[in-house]
Amino acid sequence: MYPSIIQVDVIIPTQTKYLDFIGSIGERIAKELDTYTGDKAALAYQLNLVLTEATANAIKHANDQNQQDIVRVSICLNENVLNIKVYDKGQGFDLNSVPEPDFDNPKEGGMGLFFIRSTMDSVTYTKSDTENVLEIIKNLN
Amino acid sequence: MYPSIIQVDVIIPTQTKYLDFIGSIGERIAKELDTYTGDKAALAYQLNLVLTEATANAIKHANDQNQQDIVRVSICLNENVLNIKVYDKGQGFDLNSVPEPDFDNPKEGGMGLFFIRSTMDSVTYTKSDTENVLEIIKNLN
Amino acid sequence: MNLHIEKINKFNVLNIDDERIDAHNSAELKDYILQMIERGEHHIIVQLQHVRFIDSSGLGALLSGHKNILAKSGRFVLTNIQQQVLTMFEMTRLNRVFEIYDSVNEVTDN
Amino acid sequence: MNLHIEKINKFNVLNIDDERIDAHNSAELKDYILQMIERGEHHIIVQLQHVRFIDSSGLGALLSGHKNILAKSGRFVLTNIQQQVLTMFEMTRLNRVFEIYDSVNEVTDN
Ligand SMILES: Nc1ncnc2c1ncn2[C@@H]1O[C@H](COP(=O)(O)OP(=O)(O)O)[C@@H](O)[C@H]1O
Ligand SMILES: Nc1ncnc2c1ncn2[C@@H]1O[C@H](COP(=O)(O)OP(=O)(O)O)[C@@H](O)[C@H]1O
Repeated sequence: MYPSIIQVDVIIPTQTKYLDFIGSIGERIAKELDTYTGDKAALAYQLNLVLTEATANAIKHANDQNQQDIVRVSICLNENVLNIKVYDKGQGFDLNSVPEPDFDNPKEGGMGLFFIRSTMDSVTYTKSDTENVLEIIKNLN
Repeated sequence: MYPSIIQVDVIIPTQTKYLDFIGSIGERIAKELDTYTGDKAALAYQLNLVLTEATANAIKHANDQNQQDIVRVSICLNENVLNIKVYDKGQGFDLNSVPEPDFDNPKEGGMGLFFIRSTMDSVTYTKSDTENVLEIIKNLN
Repeated sequence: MNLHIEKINKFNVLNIDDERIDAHNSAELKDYILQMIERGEHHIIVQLQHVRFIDSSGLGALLSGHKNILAKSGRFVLTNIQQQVLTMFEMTRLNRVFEIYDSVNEVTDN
Repeated sequence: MNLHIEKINKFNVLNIDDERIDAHNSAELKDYILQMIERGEHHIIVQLQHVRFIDSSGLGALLSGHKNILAKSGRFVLTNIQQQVLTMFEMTRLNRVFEIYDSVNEVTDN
């Protein structure tokens, strides 16, 4: 019996030049979803986007003074569910208090979490003493 | 201070259809080596090849009866050294007793480890009760 | 960031040669556009044919250019947007904010 | 595996349409070639233009075809090999074993 699972854990330095690398892994995973019936090119873009946005936030807002400056990302594909976790060791924030962008009065920032929320099925942020984690879930059927 | 390190750990089912995925991650990592002065396209191919060959062997020779049928691969890029580990839970084998291919009398099999050895700088295989590991090192300068 | 400029009639066409605009190069793009505007170039076309991917910071860089040129009563136009990239504008309704055309000719010929 | 056959003069040209030949599809390629030979097709050109990547099992599949056709006194020719793929033949010295040409025409025109 073959478990239908791919797990990819990535650690990169907190440098924006690695966003392309992280995003491209998401894009590549979309190719493995032979049973996905939706628009695969759109899904590939979304996974690239979500990993890019979440990792960029971890790099920007969560520089850790005491530890190594790294970002850890974990991607787990289970038959029908894709689970993405992006860890940071920063101050953390309250996800629920981040507002939607004001579409009538567009601003240059504040669109990242909006894209994550609108393309994925569930987004949570959990703070802890050691590490915070943004967890993103996409259902694939 | 930024540590120059990328770490990628991948778990896939023991199915050859995932060889492309594993190989493509190796190929993608080659793109991140901005300081590599050698032939980058050749290196990208070699990393794809080495991951493909080693993972194919883990799939072919190392089906584990008791555990989940998965292959674990770990890729670590440090400033000048690329370290690849491919784990299996099979019977294991003696790497040193695997002969070079007979070039005057070519055979259909037995070329995989030859490619790994001739494109990389160091190859070792370590057996243990719990897990065997093929460790491959490539120096990047 | 890889880009090159062409001058067509009164327009300065900024061709983006990178496939990707993200938090790594969007600040540079934003600054580049602001410098064009400061030089007095108030009719800018950003040609996005090669751009396969844009993130929120890339949209932000373009929005910055748009706002600054509007303040000078100029024109800031986007052309040749790939389908997946266009979706990014649609989700944020920025497709209603920007002037968007299929090709550079459509803008410069009129 | 994605492939298609053309008949040019006495040659059966096997065009590989996949970019990759590895342990996932090499057994299928090997069987396909053996079936051609069993059908009496003893002049085979394998056109590798689209193949970006081949592993040891892919070389093995081609070697199997080569050996089986030699036994029938036919010809087994490889064409349009990309540079990185050719390196694989060179490392194993299989470039001396196979008949290799730049293009299909070079074989069929003679
Ligand atoms: N990992 C994080 N750590 C701390 N704060 C964060 C993190 N991710 C997001 N935020 C907060 O949420 C806000 C909205 O994020 P986002 O929608 O990505 O837009 P932007 O990053 O452009 O401000 C940020 O401005 C920041 O205050
Ligand atoms: N992970 C492994 N577990 C057990 N045996 C292995 C493993 N990898 C390689 N071998 C042994 O080494 C031999 C040579 O491997 P290789 O050079 O890759 O060629 P091939 O797989 O075509 O035989 C194999 O035939 C097998 O006996």
